[in-house]
Amino acid sequence: MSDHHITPLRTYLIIASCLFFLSGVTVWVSYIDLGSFNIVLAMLVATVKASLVAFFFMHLLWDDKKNLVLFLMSLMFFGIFVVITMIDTEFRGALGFNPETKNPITKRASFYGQLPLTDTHGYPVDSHDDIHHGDDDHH
Amino acid sequence: MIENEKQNYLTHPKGIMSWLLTLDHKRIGLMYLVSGILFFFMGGLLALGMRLELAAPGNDFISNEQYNNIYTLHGAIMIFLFIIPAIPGALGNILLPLMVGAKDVAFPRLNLASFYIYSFGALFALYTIINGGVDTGWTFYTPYSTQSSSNVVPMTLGIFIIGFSSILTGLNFIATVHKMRIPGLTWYKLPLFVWALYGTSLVQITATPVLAITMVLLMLERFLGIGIFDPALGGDPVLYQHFFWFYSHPAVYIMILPAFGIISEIIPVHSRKKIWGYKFIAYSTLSIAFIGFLVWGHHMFTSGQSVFSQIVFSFITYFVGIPTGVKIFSWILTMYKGQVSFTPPMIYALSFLFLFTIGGLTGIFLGAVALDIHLHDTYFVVAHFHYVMQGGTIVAFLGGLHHWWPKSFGTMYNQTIANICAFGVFLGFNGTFFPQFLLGLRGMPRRYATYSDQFVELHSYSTFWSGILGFSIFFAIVNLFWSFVKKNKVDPGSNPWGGMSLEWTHTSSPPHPHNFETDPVFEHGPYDYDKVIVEKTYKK
Amino acid sequence: MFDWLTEFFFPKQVSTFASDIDNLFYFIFYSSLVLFLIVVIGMVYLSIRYRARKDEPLRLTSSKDHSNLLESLFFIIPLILVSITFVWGIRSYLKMVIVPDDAIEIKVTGVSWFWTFDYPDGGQTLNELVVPSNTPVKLVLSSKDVLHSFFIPVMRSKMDCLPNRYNVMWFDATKEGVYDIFCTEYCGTGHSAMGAQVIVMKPAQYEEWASELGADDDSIPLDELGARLYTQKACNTCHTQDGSALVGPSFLQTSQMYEQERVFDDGTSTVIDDNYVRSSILEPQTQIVAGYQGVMPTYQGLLNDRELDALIAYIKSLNGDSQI
Amino acid sequence: MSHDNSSPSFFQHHFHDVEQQYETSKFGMWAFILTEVLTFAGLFVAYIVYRSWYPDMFVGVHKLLDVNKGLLNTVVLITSSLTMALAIWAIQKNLKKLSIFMLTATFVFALAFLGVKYQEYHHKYEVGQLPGKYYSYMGPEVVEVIKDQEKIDYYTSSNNVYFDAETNRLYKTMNNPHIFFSIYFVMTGLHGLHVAIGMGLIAWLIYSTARGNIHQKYYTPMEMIGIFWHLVDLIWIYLFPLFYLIG
Ligand code: HEA
Ligand code: HEA
Ligand code: HEC
Ligand code: CUA
Ligand SMILES: [Cu+2]
Repeated sequence: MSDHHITPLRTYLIIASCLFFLSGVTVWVSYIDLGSFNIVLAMLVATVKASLVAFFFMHLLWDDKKNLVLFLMSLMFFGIFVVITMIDTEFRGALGFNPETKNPITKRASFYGQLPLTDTHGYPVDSHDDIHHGDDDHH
Repeated sequence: MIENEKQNYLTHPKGIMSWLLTLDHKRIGLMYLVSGILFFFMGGLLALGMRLELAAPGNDFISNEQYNNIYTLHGAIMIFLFIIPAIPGALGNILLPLMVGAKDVAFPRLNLASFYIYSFGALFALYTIINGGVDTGWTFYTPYSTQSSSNVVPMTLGIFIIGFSSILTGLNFIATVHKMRIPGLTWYKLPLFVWALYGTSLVQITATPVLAITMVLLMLERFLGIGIFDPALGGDPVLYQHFFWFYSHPAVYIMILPAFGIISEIIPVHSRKKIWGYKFIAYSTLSIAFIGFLVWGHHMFTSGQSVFSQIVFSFITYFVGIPTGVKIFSWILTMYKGQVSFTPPMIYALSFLFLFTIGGLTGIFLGAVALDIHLHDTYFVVAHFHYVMQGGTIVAFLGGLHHWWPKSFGTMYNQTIANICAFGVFLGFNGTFFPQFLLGLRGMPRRYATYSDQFVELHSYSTFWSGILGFSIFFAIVNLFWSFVKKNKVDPGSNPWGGMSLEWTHTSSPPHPHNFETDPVFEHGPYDYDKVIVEKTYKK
Repeated sequence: MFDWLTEFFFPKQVSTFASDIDNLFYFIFYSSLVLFLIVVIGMVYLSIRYRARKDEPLRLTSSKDHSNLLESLFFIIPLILVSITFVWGIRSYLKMVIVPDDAIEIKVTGVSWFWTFDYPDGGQTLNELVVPSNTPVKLVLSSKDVLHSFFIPVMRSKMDCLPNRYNVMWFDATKEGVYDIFCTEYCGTGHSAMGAQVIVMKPAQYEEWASELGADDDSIPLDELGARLYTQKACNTCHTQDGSALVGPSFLQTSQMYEQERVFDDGTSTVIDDNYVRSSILEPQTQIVAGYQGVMPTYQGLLNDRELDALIAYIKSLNGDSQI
Repeated sequence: MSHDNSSPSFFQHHFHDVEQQYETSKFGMWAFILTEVLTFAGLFVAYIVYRSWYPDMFVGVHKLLDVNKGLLNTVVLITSSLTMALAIWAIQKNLKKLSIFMLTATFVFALAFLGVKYQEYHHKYEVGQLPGKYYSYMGPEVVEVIKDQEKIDYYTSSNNVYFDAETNRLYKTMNNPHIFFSIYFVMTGLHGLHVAIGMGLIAWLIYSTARGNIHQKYYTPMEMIGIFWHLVDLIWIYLFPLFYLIG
């Protein structure tokens, strides 16, 4: 098996440093508010990282291309699954068809009504009032 | 003759352990065949029980609960224990390496493991039966399946486990087709059964993992109430249906593609004619496998999914019909200027063409969303899927067994009885399931233990014929195995139908433990009936 | 020309879009029939025409294995047929989903194993959907427990009822009459008994009916009213009057066991009396009779006091010799 | 097809030659990777669908996860991926000792990963941030007490609030934070299971390499397990931002 491609040590080290660097970048970027662009960026960086792992650590770059095809196929079927499912989940009650079908009747699962309004240390939730917490879906 | 003394895989090596630990694909295939047929009989008996109950309205024979358990077990056994694992597992295992000229599949140990995983999963299914059954329908729709007090967990666990066996078989076959072909046997020289198994395996490895994760989520829903599928906990039952059908629609092509492959072998061999449109058939296999992944939502036309997806799914559904049609027409044209003999395999193949065309075309009715809203979950659907599964897959499977029986086991069955049984299956089948189309159109819902009087006539008609169907299938299979008892051995070199692929021309019947005594050399394509005459050799 | 066929294949056409759907069916049916005949005739003809004669020697056969003309026909003809089917199917489908603005709205709720209907002006019926003819009716469907599916064959329409979500269907009935409703999504033991009826009335008659809805009829004696409620409120899907156990214990047994101990699945027990029966109907989950499952839905809000009394009286009356 | 007796001990006789055996194993491994990706695909679909249904809840609840621990685990896993790759490199160069060392390092990093994961899980268990109906955390991050009358009027018109008659206060909770934790636990749990399986395989590799069953001429198992291990890393690369970072 000595005729197999042997990746030089340097390559591995460079790729690993890139991965560390990019991990830092995503964390850093996540603290900047870019709106919905945050997730796009995070996924972009993750995809770059994933490609580095696949091509270099997993040797796809030098392997038989059939293996690459198998890997890309898995991503394609994943894509099909997501996209076609979302054609339903995103468009219920949309396009002017029966808007009452869009949302669940009650959004909150019923068991929340039975939960005590205390945090796990037994303090009533009110006592945390002074702590700042982010506002979400109103205005 | 000394030839009779030749080693074959059935007798060599000997001893029970040599079977239990065998890595030989042919022995594993035989074990799949036997267990598959046992499950088929079990499912079939349950079906007859169901038909008996439905012969007349009212609860005269079994109670509602029993009926619900029976139809669920019937569906689950037939699908998850018989046609998905056992048909590729049996015929595929026995024939694939022979057809590509390999000594075994790529990963023999994995192959044995896959059989044991299947058996292990089947134990859970048997446990379910002994422990009182399960009553959710084979689709396990939430939230009923998260609430039902029947054995949902053992059954889904069994299905989860069997899923792995199916994945491993698929993986093995793909690697075998890609890497184990002998030199000269290029893609376009492969027998079409190999193409069909290749397409099947692709679907198996891509779709089955999603079934596995769906079953895991369903079990977690029961244990932890994770709230992904259960509306009481904020989940969405329609999402479950997406998950389930993302597997289960492609799974219907796991069931039918091997059958297509079998027909593509039987028709040219028994018509002694080059197959019509080789490349079209080969590529339509792949395109069916692919398009099959895009249409799952046609099972959900009344579920309340978005109007947009209704339209998309309806649109794509029709396109499965086109490559399938290409195959059907090509098979028929194959007989043109051939030399057709009406042997048992050929009779099964012709009745496949008849029945599957009905089944497939009624699939197009169901794909039309406006019409499916009326037909969904009625007996029209039941009739449709029995026409494709029983009339398509099972009939082709029986044909395949008759075709390769002398090859695989070195014995010949009584051909007259085989022909009579083949006619019995054809008539019994139509008699049982054709009335169900009418029942469905007139509004008879499925999964009903009792029904109103307006449907009596058609139901009792259907029950009557199902008995004939059952007898015919039973005797067709008994007739095959009887050849062992009768020791009706064929000559080791025999090639009774004059087949041209490697399994007929280069190895003995039954094959040598290592498949080929000498390394096979590729000489002619599997369908070159216009170039070479291969004698029909059948002695004794 | 299709008249006799309609009777043969389908139940009556009662909604405005029913004939549309039936025609779509006939279109697919006849095109499929042609394709099917091509397949079968081709197959029979070729296999007989080219059969191997007795004792005919094996020979090399023709190498013909393609024909550009035929192959393109394999694609083009089905493509044309499915395109027509698609356009037709979607047009009919849109008719089925676009609800006219002036439709009256009725809420349908599936409960294991009966249906309740809430009308726009208040009032509720059980297992009996009453609608005016020639008026669009919009149904807003949901379920209390598991999936059900609301199927009216004569309207050619069907829709699943999901817990915690609304689905919508509509129809415009063209003929007065009484027609079947089925549940077509498997929902447990009583699935096949989860039937109901749709009663289509002339609009004027409907108005009259709707205005009387909810008004009590005090004239009927209690046990008679109870006997009527027994079927109206779907008790009969689970309880018999003849002593045989269905999903729940037979009312005959309950009646015979009055003043006796009833044992529950948690080991406790109670004497059967009017209070017990009343709470069994309103809070069935609190005490579950040993040997049965707690699947009875609560009737809280579905029965008024007089109706409750009526049911109790009726159950008691089943035991013919209760005077002892 | 040669039947000569000189064929090496690892050679399986149904193959033509060693090269075919190697290529076949690798191809089989990639087919297996495909099934792995599709197994996780189901969970990613659940994630995506619920995230798009409850965007605010996801954004709000993800703050309950500890970014530092997540980042630490990311670093640990990337390092282990590197050491795994180096182990293969070393065996290719016939540096057996180095290879065993690298494998051991991989094993230790994997253990560290699970250690950190255990801490995270344990903390969530303590505070009740559990999946499904076992969820019981009602801390200030998910519950807001509203006293401002104007806001009370505004919120009573929506349905993710409820009124506690005893304290006469209106509470607003995020919609179904338990679903976030269900998905979180199932995905990281399945991933953790893969790490654990990987550790078992790596332990076996260490043993076989030390025994000399895996060597410069035959390291297929090491390469296959390496691919598996990198996949584990690859999935974490997505899990980390999806759960810990998105804001
Ligand atoms: C072997 C299994 C198998 C196969 C091969 C098929 C094949 C097809 N099926 Fe079927 N189906 C099932 C098994 C199968 N099905 C099962 C088990 C169910 C029910 C599950 C449950 O709910 O329990 C089901 C249910 C089902 C439904 C849902 C019905 C409902 O619940 O409301 C639909 C809807 O579109 C459908 C469509 C199709 C179509 C379009 C094809 C196509 O692939 C058919 C293609 C074939 C042809 C079209 C015939 C040959 C072609 C020609 C002669 C050429 C001319 C063609 C045209 C003009 C188009 N099937
Ligand atoms: C491969 C798949 C397969 C096969 C082969 C069959 C075969 C048969 N099926 Fe099945 N069926 C399903 C898959 C299959 N079915 C599925 C998936 C469902 C849906 C379940 C659900 O809704 O969840 C279903 C549902 C289903 C129903 C609808 C139930 C309902 O909705 O209420 C009915 C009703 O008639 C039925 C009947 C039959 C009959 C009579 C046969 C016959 O063809 C069987 C013939 C075979 C034998 C009889 C066995 C061999 C004979 C013997 C062992 C000897 C003993 C017998 C005699 C001597 C007479 N099936
Ligand atoms: C879905 C099925 C179902 C329906 C519909 C149903 N029941 Fe029941 N009922 C049950 C079951 C199951 C039990 C036994 C378990 C229990 O006690 O909850 C039961 C128990 C009872 C009991 C106690 C009987 C005893 O002997 O202890 C009474 C009384 C009763 N039901 C009355 C009614 C009435 C009145 C109606 C209709 C208005 C009705 N039920 C509708 C299923 C049903
Ligand atoms: Cu309700 Cu079936
Ligand atoms: Cu389908």
